[in-house]
Amino acid sequence: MSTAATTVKPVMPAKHYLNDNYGIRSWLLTKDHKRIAILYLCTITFFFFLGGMFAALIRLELLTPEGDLFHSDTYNKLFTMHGVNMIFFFLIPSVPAVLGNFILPIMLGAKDLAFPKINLLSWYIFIVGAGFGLAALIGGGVDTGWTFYTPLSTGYVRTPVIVLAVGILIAGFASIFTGLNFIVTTHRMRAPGMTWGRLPLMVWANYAASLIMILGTPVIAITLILVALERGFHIGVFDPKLGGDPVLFQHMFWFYSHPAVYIMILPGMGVISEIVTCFSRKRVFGYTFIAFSSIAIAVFGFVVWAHHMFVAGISTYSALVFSLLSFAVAIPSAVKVFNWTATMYKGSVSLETPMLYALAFIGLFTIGGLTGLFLAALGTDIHIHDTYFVVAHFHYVMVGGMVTAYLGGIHFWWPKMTGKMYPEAPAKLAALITFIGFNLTFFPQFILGYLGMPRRYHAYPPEFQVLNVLSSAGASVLAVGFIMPLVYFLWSLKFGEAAGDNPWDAKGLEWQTTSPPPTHNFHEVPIVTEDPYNYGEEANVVH
Amino acid sequence: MSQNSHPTPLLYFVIVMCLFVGTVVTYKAATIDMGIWNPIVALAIACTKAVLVVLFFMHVRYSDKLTKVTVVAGFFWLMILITLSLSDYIGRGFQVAP
Amino acid sequence: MEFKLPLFPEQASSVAGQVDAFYLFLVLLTTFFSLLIALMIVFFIIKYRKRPDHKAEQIHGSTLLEIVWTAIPLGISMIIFVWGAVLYYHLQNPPKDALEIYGVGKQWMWKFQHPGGQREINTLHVPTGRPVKVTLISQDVIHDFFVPAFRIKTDVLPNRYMHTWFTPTREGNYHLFCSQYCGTNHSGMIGEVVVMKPEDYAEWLASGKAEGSMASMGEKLFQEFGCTTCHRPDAGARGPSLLGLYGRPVRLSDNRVVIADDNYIRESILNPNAKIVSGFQPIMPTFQGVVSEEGLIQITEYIKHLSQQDSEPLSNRSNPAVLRDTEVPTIQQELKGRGNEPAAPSGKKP
Amino acid sequence: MEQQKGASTFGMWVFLLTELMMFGGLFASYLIYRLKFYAAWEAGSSSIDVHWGFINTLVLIGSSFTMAMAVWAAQKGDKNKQVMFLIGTMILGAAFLGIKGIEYKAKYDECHIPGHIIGKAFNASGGCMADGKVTGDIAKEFMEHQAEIHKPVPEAFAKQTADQTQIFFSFYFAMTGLHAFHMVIGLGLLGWLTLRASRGEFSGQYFTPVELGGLYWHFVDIVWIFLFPLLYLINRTHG
Repeated sequence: MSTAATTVKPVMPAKHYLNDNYGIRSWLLTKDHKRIAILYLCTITFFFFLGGMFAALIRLELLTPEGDLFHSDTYNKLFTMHGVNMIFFFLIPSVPAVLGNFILPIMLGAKDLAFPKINLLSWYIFIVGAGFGLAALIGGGVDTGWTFYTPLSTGYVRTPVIVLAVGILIAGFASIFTGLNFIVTTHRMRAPGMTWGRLPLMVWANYAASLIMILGTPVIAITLILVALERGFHIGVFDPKLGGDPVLFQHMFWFYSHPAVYIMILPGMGVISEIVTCFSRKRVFGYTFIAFSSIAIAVFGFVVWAHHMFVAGISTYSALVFSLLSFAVAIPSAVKVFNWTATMYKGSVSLETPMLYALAFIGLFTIGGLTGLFLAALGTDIHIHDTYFVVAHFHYVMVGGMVTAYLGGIHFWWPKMTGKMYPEAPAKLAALITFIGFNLTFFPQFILGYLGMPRRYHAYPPEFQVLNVLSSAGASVLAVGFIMPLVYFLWSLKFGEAAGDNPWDAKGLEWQTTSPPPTHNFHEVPIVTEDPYNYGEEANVVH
Repeated sequence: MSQNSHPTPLLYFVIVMCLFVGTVVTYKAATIDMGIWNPIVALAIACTKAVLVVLFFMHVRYSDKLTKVTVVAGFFWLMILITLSLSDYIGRGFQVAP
Repeated sequence: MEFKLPLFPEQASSVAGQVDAFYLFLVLLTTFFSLLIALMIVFFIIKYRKRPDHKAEQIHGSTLLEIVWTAIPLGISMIIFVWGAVLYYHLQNPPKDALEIYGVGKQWMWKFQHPGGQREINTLHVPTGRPVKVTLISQDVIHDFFVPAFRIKTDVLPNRYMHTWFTPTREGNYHLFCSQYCGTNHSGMIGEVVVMKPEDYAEWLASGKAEGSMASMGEKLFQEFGCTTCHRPDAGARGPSLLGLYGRPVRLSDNRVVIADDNYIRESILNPNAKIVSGFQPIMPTFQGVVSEEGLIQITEYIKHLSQQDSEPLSNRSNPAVLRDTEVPTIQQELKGRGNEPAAPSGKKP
Repeated sequence: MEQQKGASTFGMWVFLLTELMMFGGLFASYLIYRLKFYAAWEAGSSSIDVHWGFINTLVLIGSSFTMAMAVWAAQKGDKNKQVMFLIGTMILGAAFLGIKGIEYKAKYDECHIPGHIIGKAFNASGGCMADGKVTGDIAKEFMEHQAEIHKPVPEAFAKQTADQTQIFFSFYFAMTGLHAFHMVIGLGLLGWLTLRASRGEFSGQYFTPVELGGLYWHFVDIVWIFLFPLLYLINRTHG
C-alpha cells in the first residue's frame, strides 16, 4: 500500500470531515470529535500565545536587576497570569483535548468518542472557564501566583481572585468530561480485535492521564470553592485568624496540582512513543513496560504531593514518607526513557521534524526528570525549594517535555488533521531554534536557582544579572521557534501539498483511513489483527 | 447485567428496612458514651449502610467486574487523600522535641 | 553591568559544604545519565540512519534489560533518599546549646530580636562558630526565611512557630531572601545576615540599645498581664507552675503527653484550653489579640529562662504536670493506653 | 445499543468517582479540623437539631428505596408504577430539601452562618437577636453542657470554643450545601425522567436514563449517610 502512495502523487479525498458541511453552525454544534479537537486547537493556541506574551514581558523585566520596567504589582500579575494561562488553559487541554480528542477514537477504530455531546459540552465549558479567566485578566489581573496560597489569596490581595478561581474551576470540569469520555471510550468503543495488548501507547498514556483528570480535578474544584467562599464571605476555612490552617490548603491544592503535571506530561509521553517507533521503523521496545509505567505514574503521582511542602511546615515523618514515594514515581519515567532509546537500537532512523521534536523531548525530559531528584531529595530541596531551580526544572518538564511533545505530535498528525503537508525545511529549522532557545532560556535558571535567586522576584541582586540576561536572550530565540510553526502551519492550509493517507508510512489505525478522515472516521469498521507498531513485518522478528 | 438477576421489590424492601434500622441504631449509639468508640461505631454503621446501597440499590452486586473495580478504585483514592493528608497532622504530634 | 558568573553561592555555614557535596553528587549523576541518553541517541541516529540497504531489525524487548533499568535507578534513588533524609534530619533538629534568635515576618520586612533584647530590622547579626537557632513567625501571610549562603530555608507561617538553624563559619554579609511569594513587595522583602567574629558580635550586642533582655521584657509582660496570680510555684496555685517547664514533656488531662515547646506555649496563651495540663481546671482566659507576636515571643523566652534558672525543676512537687524523661510513654504505650481507658472529655477521634 | 448502554452506565460510574473525590476533599479537611478543634466540633454539632437530621436521613433513605423501585418498574416496563415511584422520589427529595431549609433558617436566626453572608455576621458567643429574643448562644450552651457531663468550664474557654465553631459551621454549610446542590440537580433530573416516563419513552429494553438517574440519586444518598453521623452525632451522649 505504501509503495503506491509514494509513487502516485497523493490527492485529497473527495469527502472528509472538513468539507462534510460548512458554516459556523456546523462547527459550533458539531459532535464530531475531530472538529471539537480543531476548536480546542484554536482556543488553546490563543492561550499559548497569550501566556507566551506574559512570559516575554517577564523576561524583559528581568533583563535588569532594578525592576524598573513594571511596577511590582504588574510583575506579580504577569507571572500569575502566565502560570494560570499556561497551566489551566493550555497545558492541561493541550495533548488530551487536541491530539487525544482527534486521534484517540481513530486509534481505537471507533467512529467517535463514547459521548459526543459531552465532548462538545466540554469545549463549551472550557470556553466559559476561559472567559472567566479572561475576565479576571481584563479586570486587572490577579497577583496571587498560580498556586493561590492562602491566606494571601483569601485575605490580602485586592485583585479579582474569585473570578479567576471560578474560571479554573469551570475549566476543570471541561477536563473532567474529556477524561471521562476517554476512559469510557477506551473501555467500550474499541474496534473488533483491538485488545488491551494492542492499544497504541498514545491510548495508554491518555487513559492514565484521564484517570488523574477524573480523580484529581474535583479536589481542586472544591478547594477553589472554599477559597472563593472564604474570600467572598470571610467564612473560616484556611484563615489562621479564624483558627484555620493555611498548610491544609496546600495539601488540598497539591493533591490535584501535583498529579496535574502528569496530566500534562503523560499524553506527551504517548505522542513520543508513536513518533519514535514510526521514525525508527521499529516495534516499540518493551511495550508492556511503557504501557504499565503510564499507569504506574498515574497511581504513584497521587501519593507524592507533599514534596511541594517540605519546608512549608509538614511533619518530619510526612516529609520522609513523601520523599520516599517521590523517588518511586521517578522509576517509571526512567523506564520510559530507556525504552524509547532502546527502540532506536537497530532501527532505521530518519530525522523528519516530528522525530526531531521527539528526540529533543527525550533529552530535555531526561534533564527535567533528573533535576526532579534534587527536589525530591530532602537535603537539597531545603536549599533550592522556591528558587529558580524549581522554575527551571518545571519548564524543562513542561516546555522541554510537554510543549515539545505537543509540537511533535502536531507535526506528526498535521497531515492527518488537515490532509496537507507542512513544509519540511522551515519546520526542521523551527525545531532546531526551539531546542537552542529553550536550553539558553532555562539552563541558566538551574544555576540561578542554586545560587539562591528566589522565584517570583521582580527585582534581584545585581550578581544574578548575567544569567538572567542569558535567559532573556534565550527567550527571544524561543519565541521565534514558537511563532514559526504558527506561520507555516497556516501557510500549509492553503499552499501545502496534499499529504496522502499515510505520508509517514506509519502503523496504526489512524493511518489506514483517509487524510483528512471522513466524518465517521472509517468507511467500514476496521478489524484489528496485529500488534501495534508492527513495523517491518517482512523482516525477521527477534523475540 | 441481565434482567433475571436483578433484585426483587422484596429484597429492596428488606434493604431499606436494614437501612432504617441502621439509622436508628446510629442515632441511639451516639447517645451512649463509648469514649473513643463512638465515632468508630458511627462510621462503621455508615459504611455498612453505604455498602448495602452500593451493592443492592446501585446493582453493583449484579454488575460486571469493571463496575466493581471502579467502585473500589474510588474508595481507594479517597483513602489516599484522607490518610496521607491526615498522616501529616498526626505525624506532627509524634515529633520529638530537641 | 558587573560581569560575574558564579556557579555556587558562598559557603558560610557548617552544613553548606555537606549540601554542596550532595548537590555535586546529584549533578554528576544527572550529567552522567543525560550524557548517556544523549550519546546513545546520537550514536543510534548515525549508526542506524535510514539507508536503502539497511532494514530495521524487529526486537520486542527484553525483560532482563527492563529489570536492570528498573533496579538500577531504584537503587540509586534509594541512596539519594537516605542521603537527603539524613541531611534533612540534621537540618530539622537544632542543637540544644544554640543561640536563640527570634524573628517576625510581616509584609514586607523582617524583624529580629536577640536574647539580650536588641532588635533589628531586615538585618541579622550572628557570631561565627556557634549554632544559631532562629524561631520565626509571621504576622500576616506565609513568608519564607532563606539564606542561600547557609543553604537553609523555612516557610514562616502565621499561626505557629517554625524554626531553622545554622552554624555560621565565615564572616561576611549574606543575602536574606523571602522566598515564599507574599504579595506586592515580595522581592523587596530581603535583608542581610551579618556574620561577625564572636568578640565583634559581643561588642555589637553591647552597643545595641535594648530596653532589657527579651526574658526581662517577657517578665514585664508576664507581670502586666497578671499571669503570676495563677502560675505560681506553690501547691495551691490555680495554674501549673512554669518553672522548669520548657522543653519537657507535659501530661494533659486527657492523658496525652506533649512536649512544652514554643508552639505549645504559644497555643496555651492564645488558646489556653486546647491542651489542659493534668490536674488543673480549664480556667485560663485567652490572650488572643491582647499580646503581639513579639510579646508572645518575649513571654516564651521568659518561660524558657525560668527553666534555665532552676537547676532542679523536677524536684518541685508543686509541678506534677512535668514528667521525667523516663516517665514519657513511648508511642506504642501511649496508643495502648488510649485504647484502654475512655479518654476525657470524650473520644477524640474522627 | 448494548454497547451504548454499557458505556452510559460505566460513564455514570466514572462521573460518580469524580463526585466522590469532590466530597472527599471536604471530608478530608473536615477530619483534619475535627482532630484539631474537637471541642468546637462538639459544641457546634450539639447546636444543630439532631431530630431534623435524623428524620431527613430516613426521608432520604426512603427516597432511595422509591428510586430503586422506579428503576425496577422501568425495567418491568410498567409505566404507571414507574411514574408513581418517580414522583414519590421527588416528593421525598423535596421534603428533604424543605427540612434542610428549616434547619438553615434556624441557623440563620441564630446567627450561625459563618462569615458575613446575607447581612448577619457570625456570632456564636453572646447570642444574637431574633424575633426579640436572644438565641444561638453556643458559649452558654457549651458551659451548661460541660457542667452537666464533665466539669464546669470558665466563660473565656466557652467563648473561645464558640468562636471556633465558625470553622465547624463553614464545613457544615459547605458539606450540606454541596449535598443540597446535588439534590436540586437530582430533582431536576427526576422531573425530566418523570416527563419522559409519562410519555412512555422507557421500556424493558430501554430504560438507561432511569437507571443512570437512580445511580446518581443513590450516590447522593450515600453522601448523606456519612454526613449525618459526621455532622450531627459528634457527641450526643448527654443531650
